[in-house]
Amino acid sequence: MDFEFSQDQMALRELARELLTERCTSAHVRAMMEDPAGYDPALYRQMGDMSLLGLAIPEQYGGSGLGMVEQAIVLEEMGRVAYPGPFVAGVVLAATGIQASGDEAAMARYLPCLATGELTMSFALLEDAIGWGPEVVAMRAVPAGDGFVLSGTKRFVPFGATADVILVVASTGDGPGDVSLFAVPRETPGLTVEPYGMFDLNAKTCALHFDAVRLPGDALIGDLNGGAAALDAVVQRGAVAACAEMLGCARKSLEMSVAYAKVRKQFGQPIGSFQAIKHKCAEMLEATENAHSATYYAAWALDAGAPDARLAVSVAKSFVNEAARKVCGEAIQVHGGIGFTWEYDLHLYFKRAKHLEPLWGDTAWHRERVLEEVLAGRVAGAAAGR
Amino acid sequence: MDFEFSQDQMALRELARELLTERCTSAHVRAMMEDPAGYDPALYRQMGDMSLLGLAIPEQYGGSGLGMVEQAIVLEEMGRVAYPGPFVAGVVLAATGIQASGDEAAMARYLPCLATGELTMSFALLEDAIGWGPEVVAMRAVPAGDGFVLSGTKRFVPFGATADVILVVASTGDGPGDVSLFAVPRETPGLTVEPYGMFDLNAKTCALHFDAVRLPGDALIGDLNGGAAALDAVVQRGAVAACAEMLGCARKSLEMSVAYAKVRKQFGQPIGSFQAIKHKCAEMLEATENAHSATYYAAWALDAGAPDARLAVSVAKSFVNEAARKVCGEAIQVHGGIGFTWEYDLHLYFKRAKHLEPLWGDTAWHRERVLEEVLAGRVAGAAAGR
Amino acid sequence: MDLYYTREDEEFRARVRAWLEANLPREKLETLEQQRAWHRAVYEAGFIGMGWPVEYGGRAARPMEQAIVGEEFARVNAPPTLNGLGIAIVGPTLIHHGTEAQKRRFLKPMLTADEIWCQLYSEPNAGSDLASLRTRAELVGDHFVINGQKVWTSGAHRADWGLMLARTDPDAPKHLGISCILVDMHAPGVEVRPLRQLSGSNEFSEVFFTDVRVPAEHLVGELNAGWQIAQTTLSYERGGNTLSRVSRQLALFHRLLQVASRLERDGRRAIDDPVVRQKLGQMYTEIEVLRYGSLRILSRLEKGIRPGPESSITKLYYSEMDKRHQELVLEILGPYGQLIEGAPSAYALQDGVAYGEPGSWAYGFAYSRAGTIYAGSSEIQKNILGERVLGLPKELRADRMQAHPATQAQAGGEGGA
Amino acid sequence: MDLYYTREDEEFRARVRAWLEANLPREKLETLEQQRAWHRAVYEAGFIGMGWPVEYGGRAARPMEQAIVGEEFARVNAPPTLNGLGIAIVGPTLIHHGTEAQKRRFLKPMLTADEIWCQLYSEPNAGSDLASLRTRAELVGDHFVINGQKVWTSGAHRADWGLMLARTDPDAPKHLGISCILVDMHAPGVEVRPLRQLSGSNEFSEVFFTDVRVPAEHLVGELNAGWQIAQTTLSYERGGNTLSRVSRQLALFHRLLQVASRLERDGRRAIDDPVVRQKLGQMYTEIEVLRYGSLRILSRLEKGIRPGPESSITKLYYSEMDKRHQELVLEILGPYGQLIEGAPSAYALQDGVAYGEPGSWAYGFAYSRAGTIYAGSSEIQKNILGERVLGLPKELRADRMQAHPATQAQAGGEGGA
Repeated sequence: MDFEFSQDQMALRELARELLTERCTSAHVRAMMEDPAGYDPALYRQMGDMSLLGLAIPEQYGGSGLGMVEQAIVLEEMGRVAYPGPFVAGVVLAATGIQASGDEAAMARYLPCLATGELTMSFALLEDAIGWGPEVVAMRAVPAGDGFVLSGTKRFVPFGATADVILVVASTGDGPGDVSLFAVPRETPGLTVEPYGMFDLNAKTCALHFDAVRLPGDALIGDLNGGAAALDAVVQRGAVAACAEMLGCARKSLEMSVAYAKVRKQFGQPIGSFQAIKHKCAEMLEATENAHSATYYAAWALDAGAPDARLAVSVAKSFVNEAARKVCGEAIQVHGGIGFTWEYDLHLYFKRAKHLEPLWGDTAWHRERVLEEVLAGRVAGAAAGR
Repeated sequence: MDFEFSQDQMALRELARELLTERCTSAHVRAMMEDPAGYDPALYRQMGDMSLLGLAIPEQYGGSGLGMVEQAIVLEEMGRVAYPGPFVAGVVLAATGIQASGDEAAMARYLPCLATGELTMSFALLEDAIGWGPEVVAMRAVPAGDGFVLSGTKRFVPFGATADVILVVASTGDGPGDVSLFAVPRETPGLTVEPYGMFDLNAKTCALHFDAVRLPGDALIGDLNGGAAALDAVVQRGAVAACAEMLGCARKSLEMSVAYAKVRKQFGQPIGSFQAIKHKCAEMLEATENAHSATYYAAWALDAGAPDARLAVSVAKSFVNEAARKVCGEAIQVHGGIGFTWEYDLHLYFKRAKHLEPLWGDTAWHRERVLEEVLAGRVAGAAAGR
Repeated sequence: MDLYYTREDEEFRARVRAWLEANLPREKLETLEQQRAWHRAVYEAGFIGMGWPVEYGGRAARPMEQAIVGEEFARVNAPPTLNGLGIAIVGPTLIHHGTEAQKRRFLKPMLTADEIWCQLYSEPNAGSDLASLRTRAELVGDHFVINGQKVWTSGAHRADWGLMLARTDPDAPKHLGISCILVDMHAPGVEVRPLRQLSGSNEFSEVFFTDVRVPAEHLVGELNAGWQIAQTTLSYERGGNTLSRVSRQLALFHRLLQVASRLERDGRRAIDDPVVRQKLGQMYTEIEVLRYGSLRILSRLEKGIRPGPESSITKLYYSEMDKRHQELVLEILGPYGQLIEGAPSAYALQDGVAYGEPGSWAYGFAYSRAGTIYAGSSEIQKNILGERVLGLPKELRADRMQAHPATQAQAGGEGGA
Repeated sequence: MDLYYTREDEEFRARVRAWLEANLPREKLETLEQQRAWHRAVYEAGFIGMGWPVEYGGRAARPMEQAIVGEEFARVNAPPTLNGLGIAIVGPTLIHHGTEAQKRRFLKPMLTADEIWCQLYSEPNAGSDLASLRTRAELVGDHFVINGQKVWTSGAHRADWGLMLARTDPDAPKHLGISCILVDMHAPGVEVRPLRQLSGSNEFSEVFFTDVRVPAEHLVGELNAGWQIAQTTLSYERGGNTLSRVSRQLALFHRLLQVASRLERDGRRAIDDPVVRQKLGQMYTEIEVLRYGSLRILSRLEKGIRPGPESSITKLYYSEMDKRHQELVLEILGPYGQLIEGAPSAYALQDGVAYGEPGSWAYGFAYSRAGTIYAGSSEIQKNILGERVLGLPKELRADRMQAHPATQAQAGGEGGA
């Protein structure tokens, strides 16, 4: 039993923190809000050079063969600076989809370039309806010749306007779970991008309109009608990635609040000496530390294939959603007026955490799943063995 | 528009407070915990003599012809002292059932003695299932000769062990709403009482076991299969009565907390000077005042037959449930250890409020009804006229 | 108790509705001139400064009439009129504390919005602790010379005049030595810099004063007696008209209902999801309780009972409720609630009328975060309730220990962080 | 990171389970003699005082082994052993601060529960502010003479000995002048009066001391140095074994699931109601987070890192969670959750094993209200976290201002209300 990071993991955290502190300053983040692409490709490639992109990609495909814990460590650092970029879209969502599809040709084709950063990818699931299973997929991939034709609209595609290739979930059968994955180059004729403006201006998403988009046969990733399991894997890892980023947002917000409460004076004394502020900060600390435990337990459980991995993911997402909301929100309250200004960085973390809250399952969705896992007996071994 | 009590209403409050302060002391309340009947019949009769029992009973049946507002005023005072007795069971629940049944013979027979206090009554709805509509009624009243035969068990009958007559809801038809009311003297053969011990030891309830209990034809109150509307009226008034009593519990708990926080010293100063305590008390005040507005608006709306009366009742019950829980619970926290002792009176109010929380609709039940009323457009006239 | 509106009230409401139907602009008011025209029309209909005495251009209207106007204007999402702060706060301050000359000079153009006002109170180091403000106003001959900085000034960029609190005796203890002064925002040395909020918009400004000269007759009340005046104006700010808030929350709620009836979540319409229904039921419940509480305050106002510090309950409840509700909105709408550009119209916040400022769900969400901070943070409101309403002892505070004993009582509820 | 139990841990767990299967009493332990027999069996199996050094009768067991024992005993709702406070708190205190003679005299019978201990700390006017205690211990010749009153003493009615904090120098500032003394509870002048709680039961007592004579050699540590010792023992109390709490909460939760599968509400089984399911999902989530946090603490303990003030997070989280969960239990069970007599067995709290203390849902509910008060209230825990972990400045406090400067640092996190 060891809940602490290993030496390697701590070195990884240090590496990520140094890079992001230097390259992903508040000024950079703010500049990227206005940037249509929304991220710095050079920085992204540098992450590839530093092996940050390929952490969870198997060694035979050019990655480090590590896992979700390592990705979470880097993502927590990204949350701390509200990093804008297609990291999650590519090396968490798309890479997981490809790996989980079991399609070795696709792995060989996409994973190595994802690991270097030469290739950016995204993942397109949502349409009109909100949900995280195949039941939300209305878009049909109609067989046509050797290939398929896709029509319809995908929404909230992360960094979809710049991704080289988008992994699209489309319906290919009659059952509600009969979905398949397709790798669609963004430049494919018939595919148009409608950029969205999100509350978190650094969270670039878009709608992708498919107007009878023709795909070759090898666009299919994995088996026909076999996409549901891959989608499920994407949701699990997407949720934990969101937890890690929200955790970073929370930790940074807590640190800024404590620092401010020590120096800001009202009524002749530091505001941190008032119980109203002190106790708020204590609750923020409690929430943040518990969010840490939940996030890394879930990340470890996924990596270890633990029997309670799904449970742990739903525990983490529903818990961290609320913890990060509380911490990032209360940070504004602790700061008062200045916390509400554009110039101050707090809102970057507040908005990022809020952006991630509904994604890959909101609190209610995951609470329901927690209960389902418990009723199915898929819980941790020892403690609940009755 | 006048949200203040009238002179008469204030006099009524004064009257009730004086009586209860004198006769319903903490010692009395504690003595009644051990008492199998659980209340003082002499005090109850005195309420009859002072016209407190007949407040909402029409004048032609010996009452004052006032309404829910006046009953709420008295019940708030009862909540302040955790009054133990069959007031709600008789003059709110049973009396409402009889009046709402439209059965004039029954009114003439029961209401005058309810008003004087000569007669005590109760109301029996719940069986195994929890709920507040006719769908929870499994007990069938089987026609037999001129009368009926009842079998089964009613649960949580308030002061059912001592009530002279119990108004019982039983199924008499095939539809789920086909229920009827029956007036059953407690001494009827085949009816046995199993007393319950409740968390609030002053809230005497029991199970009533009906073993082929034979009732004469005139035990039927109102029309055959016409009981659903009367039941609904009982739930509405029962809910507001509970609000008023919970409000009294909250107000008393708040007052005791503020008084204690002014004198109790820790670290050389009154604990009320610490923000942790001061802000808690402020939130308790906020909750209590809002609970007051919600309770009396609902009481008025019922009396006035306002279009939003049902909405107002559900608003009040769901809101006051939470407000009273918060205030009575935080009062213990403000007091610390002493608030947790048996000798101190706080737990009387805490337990009474908790007892009332699930009755006549818990928070979730009434929130659902709030939405149903809104979707049906049964809202207050002016403000929502779009 | 009688919670029906009187017949008189109902007739008045009908008149307001009829007027709105006839006069509500059908287009968005883009320019200041259009806004002034709308303001003047509302004023001439008798719906602005209604509570002011007749001799100063008001209508001496009953509180209930004022509330009905607020409620009805919010109900149809009418464009805001101008000079809200001036008319709600500065005007009453002048009426109570101003000289006859000041009243004659300033009140009428304030009401007609020919002159627009702002309030120059907060400073970077004087937020909740307003009494620690540092902006100096030095009496030199027959002029004050003002130097300093104000912040969180609402509408400063278009204001003609400002009501300022400034330190006129730097040697007096903190709450003494402050005066209340009327400042020409066009005077040399006044510089307004817009302040951008986390929402991305800039409703507030910073204002810098460098050797700004203000004639001595623009002092309101006695020299160094500004703190008491400020307490009065703060209580105007905290009283106010809550029925219009109820209308605004209801408008948001009804739009949310519409969207929830269309939006599919987890295989069914959001409105059919019992968990979503609980949230909607809770929201409506809490809005109704705000409405009941507002009616209770109004009914006291109608009897001539002015709300005291207990009006902090309304501010505290409303602002915390709004924060909670905006969170619930975003929970129900998922990512659609966070779209500020590109939202499909079926799911966007639109108020059903073409002429308001539609904004986005996210904008309302962002703004709810300010509600528990400005005009006395929730912490300050709780101090007021704890100390002034419940009579709990004041906390030990550094500034109280060094201050002159006489100031202790005045520091009152402004405690806290 | 590696969150699997080691093979050694799993083997140890299997041994504990096997032992429990063979030895768990099948009947309720009614008498003290039966309880002593159970205690002795557990002790002899090596499951009591496991963390104590071997030379004092302990097993020098790893923290993980202790945690596993706690987890497994709670999992089967095993009857409590005796002398919990003595073994968890008094023993370690003596091991750290006691004389060799004290250790030889007291530790062994403590472990075997031949002598039962209580903790005499709180007083009517010294709860959160423990340092303001007034019980006097006056050194007269070779004896202390003790006068005063203690309160909230757990298990005092059956205790043979008590670990007391008493004032030995009334002239010293509040945190100084306190000593730690071992008191014979059978000595003349000791009177124990049971204190009834709002739950109706009486786990606690008041204890009165009138001219009680205690030999001077029963002083622990230096004279007037009791406060530091108390700080150590408080931190034993706050650290502690959270895995057994997890097991207890899980047992409650699983019984709730059973009842919710039978209980009908609003026309369906409670477990099929999406709103109830949300509550159940939330509860399990929060218990799991407690488990994760406990594993995190344990994994640090295994590395020899003793938890510092951050262990207040666990106390705060657990006690507030329990309060929340007990409310949720009562929400789900409606009136059935409030039955203390007459509950139909389908809906009652029964732990599925015959030998524990089943209690009622309502009893658990009542007790959850004490959890945020005793052993350092939630407010105190937040002060500790704010000041000692986050380093926020201390608040101004009356006792700090009058106190000797040297005591300031020691007052530490005990601030708050």
